[in-house]
Amino acid sequence: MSHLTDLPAWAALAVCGLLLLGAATTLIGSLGLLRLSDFYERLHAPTIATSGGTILICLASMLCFAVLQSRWIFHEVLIILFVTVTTPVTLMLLGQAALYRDRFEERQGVPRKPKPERENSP
Amino acid sequence: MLPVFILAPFAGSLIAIFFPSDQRGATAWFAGAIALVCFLATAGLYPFVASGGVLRYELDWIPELGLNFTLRMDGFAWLFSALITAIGVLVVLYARYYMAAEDPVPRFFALFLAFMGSMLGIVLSGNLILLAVFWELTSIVSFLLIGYWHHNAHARDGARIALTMTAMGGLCMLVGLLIMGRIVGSYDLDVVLASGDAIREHPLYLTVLILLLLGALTKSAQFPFHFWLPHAMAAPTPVSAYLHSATMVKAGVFLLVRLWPVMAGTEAWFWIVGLAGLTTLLLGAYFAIFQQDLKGLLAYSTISHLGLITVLLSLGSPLAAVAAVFHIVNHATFKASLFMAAGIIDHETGTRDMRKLSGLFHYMPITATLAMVASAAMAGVPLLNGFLSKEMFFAEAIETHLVNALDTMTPYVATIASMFAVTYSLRFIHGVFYGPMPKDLPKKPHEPPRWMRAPVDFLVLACLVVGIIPAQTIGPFLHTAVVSILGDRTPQYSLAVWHGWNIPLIMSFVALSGGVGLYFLMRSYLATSVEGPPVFRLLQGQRIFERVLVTLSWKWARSLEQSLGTRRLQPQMCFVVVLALAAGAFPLVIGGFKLPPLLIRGVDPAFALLWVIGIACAVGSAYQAKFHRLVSLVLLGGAGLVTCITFVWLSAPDLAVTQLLVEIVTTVLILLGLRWLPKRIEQPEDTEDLPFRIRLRRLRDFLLAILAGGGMTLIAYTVMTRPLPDTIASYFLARAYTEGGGTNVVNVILVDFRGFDTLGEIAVLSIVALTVFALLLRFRPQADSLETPEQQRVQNAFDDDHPERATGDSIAEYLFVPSVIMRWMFPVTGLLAAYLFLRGHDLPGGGFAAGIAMSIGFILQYMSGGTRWVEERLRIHPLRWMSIGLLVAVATGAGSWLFGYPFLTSHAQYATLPIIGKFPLASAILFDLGVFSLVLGATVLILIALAHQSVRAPRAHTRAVRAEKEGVR
Amino acid sequence: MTELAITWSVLLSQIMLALAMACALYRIVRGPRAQDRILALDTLYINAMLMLLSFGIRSANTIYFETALIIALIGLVSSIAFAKFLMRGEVIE
Amino acid sequence: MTDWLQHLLILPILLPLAVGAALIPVDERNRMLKGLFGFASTLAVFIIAVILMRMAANTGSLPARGIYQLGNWPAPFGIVLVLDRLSALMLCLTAGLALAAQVYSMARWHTAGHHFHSLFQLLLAGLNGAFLTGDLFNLFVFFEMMLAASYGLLLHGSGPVRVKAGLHYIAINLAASSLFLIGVSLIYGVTGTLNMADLAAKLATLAPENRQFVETGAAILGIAFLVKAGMWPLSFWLPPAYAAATPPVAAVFAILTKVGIYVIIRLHFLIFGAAAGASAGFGQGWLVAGGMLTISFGAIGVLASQAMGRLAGYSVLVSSGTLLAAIGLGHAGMLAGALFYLVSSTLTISAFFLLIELVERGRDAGADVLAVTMEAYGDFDEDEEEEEVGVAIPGTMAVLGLCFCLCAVLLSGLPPLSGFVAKFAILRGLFDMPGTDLATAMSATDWTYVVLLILSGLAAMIAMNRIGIRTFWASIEGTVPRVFVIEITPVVVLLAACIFLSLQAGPTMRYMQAAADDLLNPLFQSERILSAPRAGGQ
Amino acid sequence: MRTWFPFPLLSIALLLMWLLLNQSLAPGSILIGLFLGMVLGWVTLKLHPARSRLHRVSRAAGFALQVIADIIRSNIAVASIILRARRVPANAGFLTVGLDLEDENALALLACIMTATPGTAWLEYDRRQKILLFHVLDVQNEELWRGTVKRYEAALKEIFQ
Amino acid sequence: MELILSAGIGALTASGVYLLLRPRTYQVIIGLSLLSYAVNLFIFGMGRLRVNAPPVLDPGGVGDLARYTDPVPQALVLTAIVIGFAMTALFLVVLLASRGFTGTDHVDGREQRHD
Repeated sequence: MSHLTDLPAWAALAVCGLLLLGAATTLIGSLGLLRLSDFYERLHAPTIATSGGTILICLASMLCFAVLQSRWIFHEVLIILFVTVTTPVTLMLLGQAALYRDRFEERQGVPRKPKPERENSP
Repeated sequence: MLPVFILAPFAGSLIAIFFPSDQRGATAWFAGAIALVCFLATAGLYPFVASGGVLRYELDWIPELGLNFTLRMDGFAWLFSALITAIGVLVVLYARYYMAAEDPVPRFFALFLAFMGSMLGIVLSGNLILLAVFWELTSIVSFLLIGYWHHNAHARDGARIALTMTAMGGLCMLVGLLIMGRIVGSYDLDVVLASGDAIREHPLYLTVLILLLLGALTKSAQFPFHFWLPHAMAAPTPVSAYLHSATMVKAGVFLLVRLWPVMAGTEAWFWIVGLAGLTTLLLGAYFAIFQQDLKGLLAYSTISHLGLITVLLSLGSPLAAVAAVFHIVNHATFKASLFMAAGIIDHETGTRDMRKLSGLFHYMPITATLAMVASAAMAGVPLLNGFLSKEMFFAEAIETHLVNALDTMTPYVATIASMFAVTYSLRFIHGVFYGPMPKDLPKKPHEPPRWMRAPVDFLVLACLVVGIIPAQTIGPFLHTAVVSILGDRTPQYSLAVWHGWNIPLIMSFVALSGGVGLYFLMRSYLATSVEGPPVFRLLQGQRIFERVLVTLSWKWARSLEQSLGTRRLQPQMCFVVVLALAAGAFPLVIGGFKLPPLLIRGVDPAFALLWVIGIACAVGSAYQAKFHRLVSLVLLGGAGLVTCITFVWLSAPDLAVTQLLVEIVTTVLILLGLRWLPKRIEQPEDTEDLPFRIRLRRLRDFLLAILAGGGMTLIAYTVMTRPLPDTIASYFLARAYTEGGGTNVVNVILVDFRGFDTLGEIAVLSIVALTVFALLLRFRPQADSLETPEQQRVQNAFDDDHPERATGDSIAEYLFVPSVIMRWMFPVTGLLAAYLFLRGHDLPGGGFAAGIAMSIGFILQYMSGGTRWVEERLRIHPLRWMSIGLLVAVATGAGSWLFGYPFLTSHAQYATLPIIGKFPLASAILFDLGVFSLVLGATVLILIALAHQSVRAPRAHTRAVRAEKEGVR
Repeated sequence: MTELAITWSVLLSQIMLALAMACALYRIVRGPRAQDRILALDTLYINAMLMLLSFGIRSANTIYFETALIIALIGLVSSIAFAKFLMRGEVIE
Repeated sequence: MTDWLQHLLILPILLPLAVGAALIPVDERNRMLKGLFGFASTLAVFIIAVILMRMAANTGSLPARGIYQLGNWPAPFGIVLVLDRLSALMLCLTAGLALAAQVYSMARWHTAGHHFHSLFQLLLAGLNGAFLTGDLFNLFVFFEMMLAASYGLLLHGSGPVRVKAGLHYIAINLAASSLFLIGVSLIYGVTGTLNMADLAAKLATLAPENRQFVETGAAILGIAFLVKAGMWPLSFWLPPAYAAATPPVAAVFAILTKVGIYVIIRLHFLIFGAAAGASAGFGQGWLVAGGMLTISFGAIGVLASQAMGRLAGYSVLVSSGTLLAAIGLGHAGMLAGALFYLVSSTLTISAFFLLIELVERGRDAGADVLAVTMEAYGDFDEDEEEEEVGVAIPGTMAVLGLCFCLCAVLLSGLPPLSGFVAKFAILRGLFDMPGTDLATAMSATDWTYVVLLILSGLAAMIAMNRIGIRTFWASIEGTVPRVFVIEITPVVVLLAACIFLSLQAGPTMRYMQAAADDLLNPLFQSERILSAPRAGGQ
Repeated sequence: MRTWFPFPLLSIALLLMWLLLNQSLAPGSILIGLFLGMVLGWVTLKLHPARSRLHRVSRAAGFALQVIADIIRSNIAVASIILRARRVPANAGFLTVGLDLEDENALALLACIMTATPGTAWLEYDRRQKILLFHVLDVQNEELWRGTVKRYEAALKEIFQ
Repeated sequence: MELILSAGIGALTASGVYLLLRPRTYQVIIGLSLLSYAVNLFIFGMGRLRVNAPPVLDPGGVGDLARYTDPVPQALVLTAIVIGFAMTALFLVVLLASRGFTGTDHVDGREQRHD
């Protein structure tokens, strides 16, 4: 079984960099959940994690294993792909749910349903 | 020869059941024939017995436990069986006419024969336990006989009390006999009779004595257990004549006589038996005077006579024993005839109330005469058999056996009692047969049919003959019986009518004259008085007994059951937890458990942080579970996630995968269910207004929870910090690849080493799926959760009030993009499932994970498109998948039989195909395929069955409403 | 030298990820809207996946990869179900 | 070439499993067909069980084919099935009950819900597995299988009463199952083995600080089993659940509690037998106390219950208590009697459960019909028109009455039937203790046990008497219950079995004695298990 | 060919995925991949999702790069916003933009891209009026955002129709 | 490691047990799930904790406990997880049915005065 310390220095540094960067991005993204004030704003926060964080860490892992096993490792790509494809589903549904709620409760600052003007409270 | 006595009656009773109920005569003849056969057989055995021989018959039943079917007939047993069979014949003849046409006669005779059989069993059994067996049999059968007219409430009560008393006594007696058998070392009667000293010296003698007496005294209605007998008089008269005069009540004294040689003669015996006997003698006679019911009078007189016998036995002198046996016979004869006479009177006049009856001599002179003779015998008038045994009794009473108060009291009590006896006998005769003509009798009385009276004739004749020439008639039989009991202790005695002027004779005269006087004093009072003696009327044994019984067995039992038991879940759970804690702590506490050192080494901050989160999730979801169900579910997911990461961290990828998948499915499942739970107003309660009780209970639960958690922590930590013992795992690790043909040891264990577990596990899954399915077919949601959720209503309403929108547009829009993506996720999920499945044997994954993943793919489609949408396109047969999966798994396992290996023996090798190259070919993979198919089927079935409710419930609701409407109409 | 760097950076990044999870947890607990909680759950899953990846790097072992993959592909199903529940009042109609 | 008989041992598990699986997709409309298949398989299992029992009875304490190494892995590592007299006996008993219940159910009860026969077969498989397995964790799996099936069958027919009772039943048993897991894993954690025989062998040579954890694990396991066995105060769920279940199901449930008892007997004498060194006879006191409390509570309940169903449920408790205490007292002589009692009481109670519904049908006809054809709606639901409830055979009442009397006599342990023989055997075993002087040989506990035994019998008698009079005598001659022949036959057969037991008490007791002896020196058997050769000679 | 592979694109994608998962180009895995692609294709056919054909696949690569660049940029932007969210409250807002993209899959892809790029969140799309409502984290000038969306849409149109 | 994990197990158990003792069916089911997590971890822990020693052999390899963690508890946990899942599903449906029949989500099918 191979070990991390078998990595050559450059690779090691690169991996560490990517990893740290990715983790930091993710952390920031999750911080967004804390710091942003409104749900619609928070809706953006996780996307950082899903895009930036995921990509960076996957890169790190790819690089790491590629060097370790001295062959091209791609399957982290799948993770990136899946995450990018699946996250929107949840976010969209949540956004729409929130939107529906707000319209139902007629909160301010929420756009009415487009077009049919006369109704505004579903 | 002997088994005939038992077999014939029982076989007879079995046959008798099947007689058509209108065949009164035939049944009677049949029963009579059986009884007669038995009697003749008994008679035939006399010569042998008379010559001092003891007949034995032994058949193995449970030789290991020393319980054999041993029959044994000596003189005493012979005497008794003669009595039983002879009177049996007479009673059958009598009953033939007594029973009404509409009574279900076959049942009567069947029970009658059965009783005769068990009674014979008692007297013949040569094994203590066998005796107990037949003893209880008589109780049971007599219960059925007494309750023969069960539409009558008195019969029911009488039967119940009789059974309860006698059976209770019987059980006690059983224990007594067991101990006795242990003392002696055998249950065989001969052995027991041989070792009297051992028993009398034994420290447990008193226990045995009391237990046995409980049996005997209850059976033969001795004070204070006497009261069941009068109530048993609700039985048909033949039954009374047989059971309550001649046989069953005699069983008790029979036992006393049987064990007399080994038990009698001690201080305790004298006191207990004597006291009971004397009280019974006196009270029985006294009560008898005040009865208004003919049979009641007879019943009490029976009680008092049995008391007399008991007293005789208590004295412990051989001569007394002789008297006892003699009186047993005499009493049987005259009392049976009296019962029959009473029955005749009842039968012909329609009443048994002595206040109504009078002057019957005019109508039925013969019967009257017979009754008079019999009751004279009962009263102990000279030249009748009753007189002889009573003389012997008096003679024994004045003897001093032990110097104490009781012994000195005996003669006086005896005299008074027999004075009472004279009184009630006189009353029986005078009150019923003489005096003014009876008025308002239910029937016009007249002589009974010829053959109905015949038994009475016979018995009364017997009384006379025995009374006049005892030595020539009863003498020899009595002698054989006495010898068989007393052996060489047999005393000299003479059965003569005239012993010259002696104290007993004087006592008799006193008793006679006193009795007559007493009767004429009380006559006017008795003619009108109510049932029962003046003072004691108030305290009636049966009432007290009933009340006690009801209190004990009903009131207290119910309240106890309420207090000791509970029907609520929480206390039960509480008990489980508490007991588990106790059980877990107990060995550690007594074993002196010492805490292992806390070692912080190798604590990974990230891991620690992870578990901080995990713990927060767990506690949070516990805290929120009541009012924020959704949140608690989310937090549960969080906890599961942390668990999953932990598995990965501690090198269990398989577990992580499975845990994750299962958790996802569980979440979806609970969400599906959440829709059917009642809406809970989300208000975190303030703890001020809670009653103290509730707060206390919560505190208790909280403490319990803390204890449980702490205990788990302690045990887990201690064990985990100890070195791993040499486990079976090393074997698996060594052979997983070489023999199991897979590198993923966990999976090899699952499908090969311990494949049987997996088989059972998937069976469980399928069972649960079936249950869920079957239960949901009957699912009836509450009205409040029936209508569609308000989101949908609002959204659909929105569609409806917009002309340009069709219903369901909103949802279509909402789900437009997501459903596209979800649809594309389906094949990908399938691919993932295939991937997990194929690599399972070598790398984390396997059939189970694959199955769940695939089912998630299906569920995704359901979520995106809705039930109808999916099922228009895909026909899913989860039931088939399950069935096939299970069958495949079993078949794979059974395949190894062909090669002569046990079930589930796997075969693994790497086959090589031209293009594809090397790939694993283990039979375990086939097994895994079965797992896959089953898991897929089961999971999909469960989820879909639940999802279908949303479609079905409203429809069902409307249907139900319609049905109700029609019901109203 | 590199070894030290690696160990520490991996550890650091894992701690950061754990903190990220903590943030998500906070949001789950605090709400205020149900949507917030679900969103946070989603984030929690993503963070967990990244945590697994980082762990894979740390232990230089590709065997943990599938777990991450599964989270990436169908870990979100539960949050989808939640979202659907919030929006339509039931998961499957 | 291959000795097919060697696979006989596993058939009692596999056959019902396969049949149950095969029956799943069959449409509910042809239930009768399903029923027939189920009946066939049950019958086959019964025959096999009888053969196995003869094998066990004839050949030594452990018959030649009595060990089955699944997957051909040797004993401590793989899972083994072990056949000895006791397990063979339990197999026979189970199959017998199942046969009766199956026939009974085919009259009408299997129409009350879906997949009755599949669940029934799977329950059978689970039971047999639990009886046969020699592996601790495998035991758990089969326990769960059995329990899951029992949940399904208890809820069969649905309806508020059953569901409410089922909720409690399931909740309690789920908690118990997690206890089971904790116990097993703890034992594994310190001994490193799951095989019972191996465990027994290892325990003797275990360091004390580890042994106390084995004991902890065993104790926790014990609680799990005692919940199943229905020891007070873990037994409150039992009477309602059993009373609520449909008659055939309840009849089979009579054996479920006995499974708990069986396992306790097994483990108690195997692990904490005489050879267990310091921890020999661990937990006996608890068993005795619990058992006696259970007897008392059961007897009280028997007295206090108006409905026959509850009465039967409580008498289940009484029998459990009697057995538990008998095990706990642990006199060698009593064990055989206890086993006899186990068989007899199980047969009786299940017969009684079957009888109850027939009897009560006469009193309130229609109530049960309602229970059967609880109006059910659903996509997959076919029309269930409610059929004639049996036919009024002349003398039905008489037959029912006779059966009831027999049940009463058996339950209250009155002579001459097997109930009495069993109690007599137990008492005799108790009294025949070594020690010349009985007075000193028997402790106060023993005497208490005797008293309780007698009193419980008395309570049963009084209660049965009361209810019987109310049902058969006091009731106005109303509608004679309409009963199918195939409904009354099982009852009669079961009771006949009891009578047979009483008549053949001698040979039976011999068998029980032998079984008890097996239990009392288990290590011999353990060696046989651990040293059994693999098939194919490798 | 159609009968065997109702969705060639899908099947190819699945094959690629399979190879990626197994990290091998061994003929065995290729065969299995093809087989799986075929079978899953059939099953998916039963759900009959909307098909769509690709023209000008060449443009895809460029588009992808462009998207990635945007993603990185917006990542940084949003990160900075979050970090100074305390001091400068983000001025978020809803925007609407008309789309005339027909193809469902293309729309789905667009949605994915927009959601994947932090700062923009696809909210709802009214199919009748073809109006997309989306939310952005900071609206310094709305037109820029609309422009971006339009740009994506154009590219997708080119690829899909 | 051991310390943290056992603490976690304890916490899970405590919350689970507390919920088991609550009157609402939903609480009970959540409690059962939590408890099953705890139990699974406990079983798993009985095989002792090893970081990065998954029981996956190198092809052709013959493993030993020195290099690989104990696989048996993992197998047991897998079985336990499956059964736990099944039971959760069953219990869920039963509680739904009970709620449907009795109208309340109280475990006893009827509201106590104050719980």
